[in-house]
Amino acid sequence: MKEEKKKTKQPRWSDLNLTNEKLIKMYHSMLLIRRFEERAAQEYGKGKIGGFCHLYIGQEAVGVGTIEALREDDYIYTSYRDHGQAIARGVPINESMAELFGKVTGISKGMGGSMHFYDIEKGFMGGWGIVGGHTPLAAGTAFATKYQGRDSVTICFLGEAATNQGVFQETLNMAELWKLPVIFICENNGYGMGTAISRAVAGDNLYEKAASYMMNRGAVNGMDVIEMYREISKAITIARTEFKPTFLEARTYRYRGHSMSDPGQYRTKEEIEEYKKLDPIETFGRELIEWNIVTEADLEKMDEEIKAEVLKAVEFADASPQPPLEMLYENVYA
Amino acid sequence: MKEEKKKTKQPRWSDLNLTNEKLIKMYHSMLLIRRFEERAAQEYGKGKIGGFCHLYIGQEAVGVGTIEALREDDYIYTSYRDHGQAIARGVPINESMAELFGKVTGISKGMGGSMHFYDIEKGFMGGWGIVGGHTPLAAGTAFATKYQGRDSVTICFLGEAATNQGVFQETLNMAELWKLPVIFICENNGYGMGTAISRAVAGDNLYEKAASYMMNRGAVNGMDVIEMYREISKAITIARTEFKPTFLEARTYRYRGHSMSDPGQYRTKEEIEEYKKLDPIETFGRELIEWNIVTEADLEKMDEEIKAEVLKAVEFADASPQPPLEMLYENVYA
Amino acid sequence: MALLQIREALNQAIDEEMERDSGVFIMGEEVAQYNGAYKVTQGLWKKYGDKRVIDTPITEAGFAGIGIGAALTGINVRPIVEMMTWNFAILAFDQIINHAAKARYMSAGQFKVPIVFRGPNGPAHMLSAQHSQALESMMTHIPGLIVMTPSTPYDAKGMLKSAIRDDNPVIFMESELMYGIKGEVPESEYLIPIGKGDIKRQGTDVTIIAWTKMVAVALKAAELLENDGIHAEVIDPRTLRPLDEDLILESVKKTNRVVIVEDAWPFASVGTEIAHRIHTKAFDYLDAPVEKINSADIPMPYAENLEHEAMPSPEKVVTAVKKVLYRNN
Amino acid sequence: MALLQIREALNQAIDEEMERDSGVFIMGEEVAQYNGAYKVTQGLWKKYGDKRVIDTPITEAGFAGIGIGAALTGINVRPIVEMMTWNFAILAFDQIINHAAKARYMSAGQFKVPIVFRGPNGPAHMLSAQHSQALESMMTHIPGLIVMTPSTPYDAKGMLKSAIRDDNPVIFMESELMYGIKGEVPESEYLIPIGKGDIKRQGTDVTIIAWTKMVAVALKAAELLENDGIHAEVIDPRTLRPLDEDLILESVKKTNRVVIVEDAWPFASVGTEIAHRIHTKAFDYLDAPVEKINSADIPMPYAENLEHEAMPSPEKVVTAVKKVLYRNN
Ligand SMILES: Cc1ncc(C[n+]2csc(CCOP(=O)(O)OP(=O)(O)O)c2C)c(N)n1
Ligand SMILES: Cc1ncc(C[n+]2csc(CCOP(=O)(O)OP(=O)(O)O)c2C)c(N)n1
Ligand SMILES: [Mg+2]
Ligand SMILES: [Mg+2]
Repeated sequence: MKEEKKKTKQPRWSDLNLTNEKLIKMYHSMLLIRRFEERAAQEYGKGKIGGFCHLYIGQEAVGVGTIEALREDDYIYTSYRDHGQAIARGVPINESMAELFGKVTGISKGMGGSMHFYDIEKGFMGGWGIVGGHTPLAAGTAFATKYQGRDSVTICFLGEAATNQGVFQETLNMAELWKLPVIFICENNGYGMGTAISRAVAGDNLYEKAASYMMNRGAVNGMDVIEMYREISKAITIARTEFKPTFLEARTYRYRGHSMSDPGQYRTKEEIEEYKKLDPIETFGRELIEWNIVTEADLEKMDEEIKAEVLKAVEFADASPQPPLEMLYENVYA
Repeated sequence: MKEEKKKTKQPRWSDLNLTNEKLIKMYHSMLLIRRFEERAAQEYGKGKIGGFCHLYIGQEAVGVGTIEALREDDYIYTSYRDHGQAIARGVPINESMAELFGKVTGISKGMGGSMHFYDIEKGFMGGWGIVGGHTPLAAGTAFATKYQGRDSVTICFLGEAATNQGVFQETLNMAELWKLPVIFICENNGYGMGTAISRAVAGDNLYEKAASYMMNRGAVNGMDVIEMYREISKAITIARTEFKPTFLEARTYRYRGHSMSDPGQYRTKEEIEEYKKLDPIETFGRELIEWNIVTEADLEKMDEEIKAEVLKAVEFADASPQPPLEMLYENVYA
Repeated sequence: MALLQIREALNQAIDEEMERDSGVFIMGEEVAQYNGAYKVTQGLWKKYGDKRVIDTPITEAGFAGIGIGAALTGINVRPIVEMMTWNFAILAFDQIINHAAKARYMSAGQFKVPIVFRGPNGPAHMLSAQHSQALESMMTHIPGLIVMTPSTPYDAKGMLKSAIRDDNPVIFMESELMYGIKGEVPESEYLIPIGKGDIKRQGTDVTIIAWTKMVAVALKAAELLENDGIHAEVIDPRTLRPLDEDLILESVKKTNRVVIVEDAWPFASVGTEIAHRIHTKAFDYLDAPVEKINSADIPMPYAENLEHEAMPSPEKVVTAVKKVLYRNN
Repeated sequence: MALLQIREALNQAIDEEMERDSGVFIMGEEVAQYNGAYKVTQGLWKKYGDKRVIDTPITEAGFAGIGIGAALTGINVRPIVEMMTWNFAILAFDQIINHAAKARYMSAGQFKVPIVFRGPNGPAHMLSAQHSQALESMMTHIPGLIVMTPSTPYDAKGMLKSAIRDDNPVIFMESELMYGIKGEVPESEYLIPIGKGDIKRQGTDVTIIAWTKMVAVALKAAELLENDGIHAEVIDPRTLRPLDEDLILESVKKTNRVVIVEDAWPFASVGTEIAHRIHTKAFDYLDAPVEKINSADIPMPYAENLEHEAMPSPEKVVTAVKKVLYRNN
C-alpha cells in the first residue's frame, strides 16, 4: 500500500476536496467515539449506566465518513446503536455521558438513555429502539424537507438485520416512487444480535434489496472513512439535486457484543482479530502519518486529550442531578 | 394463430399431458366461475348479497390454470377476491352462493361471506381480507407440510398491490431462507382498487420483487389458462421435489370494478375492451374448437347447463335458512 | 347554516385547514384520484394537486411512519393520514404506539408530533370479522395519543379542525355508516376543543353515554323511554382521551343512574373505563351499578341476522335503562 | 420438588411438551443457537436441532403469520412463537388480531389455531419508553384470544403446558425481571388449567388482585399491612382472558374491599375491567370503591428515579389499601 502511494504521489482522497483540517477532524471524531464508548463500557460495568447499551466500536468510519459529508441543515436518523453518530454530529460528550447516566443534563434530559439520543437543533433525530421502525420516519423527514422546498438530505442508518423488516421494504418503495431525498446506510456488521447475516437474509448481496425498486444502490467498505465519505458524497449530490434516494451497504464489523449483556459465543476470537486488523481508526491514522498530515506524536497527544475529556464527561455526568420528579408527567403531550 | 397451428399439427399443450377431458374441465371451470359471478353481481344488485363483493371476472385463467395443476393434498390461500379459486377447487356453487347470501348452508356457514370462503377438506384455506396478510399464513402451511414430512405444495394468490405490503417481503425472505414449498402467484390485474400499478410500485418488473432473495421467479400470461398451467407445473415440481419457493407474476385484468361499489373512473372503456379481446374463456374455447376437441354446439350446451346450475344455486341459497342465533357465540374458541 | 353530510363536514374541515396552512397535507390509500374510498376527500386532489393530496401504496405501516417522520421534522408540516379503515391501521400500530406516541416524551420535549390519523372505525354492514372492529379502546390505552370520535356533522368539522391544529398525534375515528348522515353546520369558522364532551339530550332520570354511531342509538332509546315517562340524558364525550370526566360526573350526580353504549367489544373497553371512573368517583351518587351495552364479545359474523343480534340497539339500551331504574317493563 | 427459576420452569414446560408431541416446535429471534435472549430456550436447540428450534429473522409480523399458518394447517403442528419482548409483538398485531383470533370464527369452526405467542411483557429496568410496555390490556380486548400471565415458577410451568396443548391462540406474557425468580416445582407432570386463578395469600380484610410481577408487590404490601393488623388476601387471576370471575367475587364478598395492582397503564386496562366487574357484580358487597394502582400514565422514562416513581410499589399499595379501609395511617 505504501508503495502504491509513493508511486501515485497523491493521496487517494485528492479528488475529494478534503482539507488537512477536515481529515484530522474525521480522525478525531472516530477516536472520540471510540474512547467515549470504551469508558461507557467501564461505567456500565460499575452500574452507572442502566438498561441496554449498544456500542459502536469498530463501526466508527461509517458514522463519521457519512456525517462529515453532511450540511448543517441535513438530518440523521439511526437505531438504538446511536452514540457514535450523535458524537460525530457534534453532540457534546458531556451531554452524551450524562444521558447514559440518566441525568437531567443529558441530551435527552435522561428520558431516553443510551438508545434514544436526540439533538434536534443539530438535525440529530435519534436514537430509535424498534428494529427497522425508524426507517419510514427518515423517509418522512425527507418528504417534509422536499415538501417545504428545501434541499436538505436525510440520512438513515440501519443494521443489516433491520433490512428484513417489512416496513423498511415499504419505505424503500415509497422513497423511490415519490423521489425522496433520503439515503439509507445499512451498517452491515455481519450480525443481528447473535444471528449471522447468512442465517437471516436470503440472497448474496444485501444492497440488492433495493434492486426491484430500481433504486440507486451499492456497497462500500465501511471500515474506511474515506471510502464512506466518497460514496456518501455521491449519494448526497443525487439526493440534493435530483431528490432521489440511495441504498448503500456499508460493510463493517462490531468488535463488542451486541449489547453489554451479550457473551458473544456466536463468533470466534479469530474472526474479531481479523477485523481488528482493518481497524478504521488505526489504518486511517497510519495513512495520515504517511502523508505527513500528522505525526505519531500528534495522534498520541490527541488521544491523551480525548481521554481526559472523556474523564471529565464522566465527572460531569456523575455530578449532574437526576431529572426532578415533576418531569415524570411533562412532555407526554405538547 | 390458426395458420401456425395447422403448420405445427400439434396443439401447443401437447407437451403437458393434458387429456381432452381435462382440457374441457378447465374450460368448464372458467365458465362456471364466470356465470356464477355474473349472477352474483345481479343478486348483489337485488340486495341479496351484502358487504363487499369482489369479482374475479377476467382473471379466471389464473385460478383455473393453477388449481388444475394441483394435487388433492395441496393447499390454496387467497385474498378477499376468492370465489374463483374456490370454485376452481371444487367448492360447490350451491354452498358458494349460499355463503354470499349469508346462509347457514354456505361454505363458511354464513359467518364469512364473500371475502371468507373456506373449505378446509379440499385444502382451500380461504379467503382473507387484509391485503397481504394471508401471505405468511401460506408460508406457514408450507412450513407445516414440510415439517410433517409431506410433499404437499401451498399456493398463495395475491394482488399486485399486495406485494408492497411489508409482511409479504418478510415472508419471501423466510420462504427462501427456509426453503418452503410455497408458490406465490401474483395476480397482476393492473390495479389495486383505483390505483394503477405504476403509481403504487416502484420498478418495472413486478416479479423482480423476489430477485434480491434469489428466489425462482418469472412472469406468465395470466389470460391464458394453458400458459398458467405450464408455468405453475414447473414451479410445483420445484416445490414438491426441492422444497423451493417460486414467485410468479400472472399478468391479467379484471373487467369489473374493484368491488361492487366501484364506479371505475380510473380507467377507460377502451382499455377494458382491449383486454376483453384476450378473454381467457373465449380464446380457449376457440382453440378447443379448432383442435376439434369440442364443437361450438357443445360449448353452447355447456353454457346453458351451467347457467341452469347457477340459477339452481340461487334458489338453493334463497331457500336456505340464516344461521341460528345460537351460532353467534359458537366457534369463538375451540 | 348549511345541511351537510358528515363526509362533507369532514371534507370542509380538511379543505379549510389546507387553505389556512400550507403545511397541512393528506395522504392515504385512494385519497387523491379516487376521491377517497368513502369520498371524504372528494375534490381535494383536483384543488390541491399531487403535492398535498397523496395516494399511497397499500402499506399502512410505511406511510403512517412517513407521516410521523414528516411531522417530527418541525418545519411546519402537518400530515393527515387517512386509514381506509381502522382495521387496517393495526398494521401501523407499531408506528403509532411505539413512535408517534413516544417521540415527544423520549426526546424530553424536543419533538412535537402534529399528525392526525383518521378513518372509519367499528362495524359497518355485513363486512364480517376482519373489517368490523371498533378499536378505540386499544388506542385510548396509550399515553401520548389523543382519541376523538365525532357523532354529528357539526362535531365532525369542529373537532377535525382542532385535531389538525393540535401538536400531538390525534386518533380520529369516524364510521362508514355515518358518512351520509346530515346535520347543520355553520358557515363561519368554529372549533370544538379537544377534551370537551357534549350533552346531546337533556334529561333527569338516567345518563346514557355514547359516541360516534352509538349516539344515534342512545337518542333513539331516549325517545322510546320518553314513552314510559323516563327522561334520559345523552352524553357524548366526543374526545375519549382525554376524557371529559367533569361533564360525565355532573350528569351522573344528577341522574344517579348510567348506561353506556359502545359498538366496541366489552373487555377492557373505553366503556369499562368510563364506568370505572363513575363507580369510583361518583360511588355515593349511584343508585345502581353502571350498565354497559357492547357489541357482542365475538369476531363479527357476516350473516345479517347475526350481525344485527351482535350490535347494540335502542331496544337493548331501553332494557338496560330499565334495569338501572329497577323497572320491570 | 426442585427449586427452579421461572426461566427454567418455562424451559421444562417447552421441553416436556416437545418430548411429548412431535408437532410442537418453537421459533423466534435468537431462540436456537443463542439459547434465547433471556435463556428460556436454553439447550433446546442442542437437543432438538434446527427443525424444531428455529431462529427467525427480525420480522415479527412475518414469523407470527408463518406460525399461524402452520397451526391452521391442521396436521398436528403446534407452534410456540417467542416474541423477544411484547413491545416488538406490536408489529405482529395484525397477524394476531386479524388472523389468529378470527380464523376459527370466520371459517365457522373449520380451523383450529393451536399456537402460543410468548415472551416478556411490561417494564423491566431502565429500558425507556419503547421497551417498557405492559400490553395485556390490548390483547384481552380481543375475542378469540386467550391471555395468560404467570407469576411463579410453579404456575409458569403448569400454565405454559396447558397453553401449548390448547387449540386456541394463547398470548403468554412473562416478565424480564422475573425470569430469575425461584420457586418450587414438582418433578411429576401437572397442568394448570386455563381460566383458573389462584389465591396467593389468604386474608380477610381486603382483596389485593395482581398478576405477573405485581404479585410480588402485592405480597410485599400484604406483609407490610400485617404490621398494622390488616389481613390482606392476594388473588392472582393467572389467566386474564377468560377471567376467573368467581374466584375474585368470592374473595370480594368476604373482604368487601379491593385494590388492584398492575404495571400496565390505567386507561381501559385489565385492572379497569376487573374493577368494573366487581363494581357491577358485587356492588352490594363493596364498602368502598375499588382502588387501582397502575404504572403511571406516561411513556416510561429512562432515568432510574423517574422509572421507580412511575411503577407500582408495595408502599403505594399499602396507601391504597388504607384508603379503601378508610384508615388515615
Ligand atoms: C422490532 C424489534 N425486534 C427485536 C428487537 C431486539 N433487537 C434489538 S437490536 C436487534 C438486532 C438488530 O441487528 P441489526 O439490524 O443488524 O443491527 P445491529 O444491532 O447489528 O447494529 C434485535 C433483535 C427490537 N429492538 N425491535
Ligand atoms: C391492509 C389493508 N389495507 C387496505 C385494504 C382495502 N383494500 C382491499 S382490496 C384493496 C386493493 C388491493 O389490490 P390488489 O392487491 O392489486 O388486489 P386486487 O383487488 O386487484 O385483486 C384495498 C386497498 C385492505 N383490505 N387491507
Ligand atoms: Mg448487524
Ligand atoms: Mg390488483
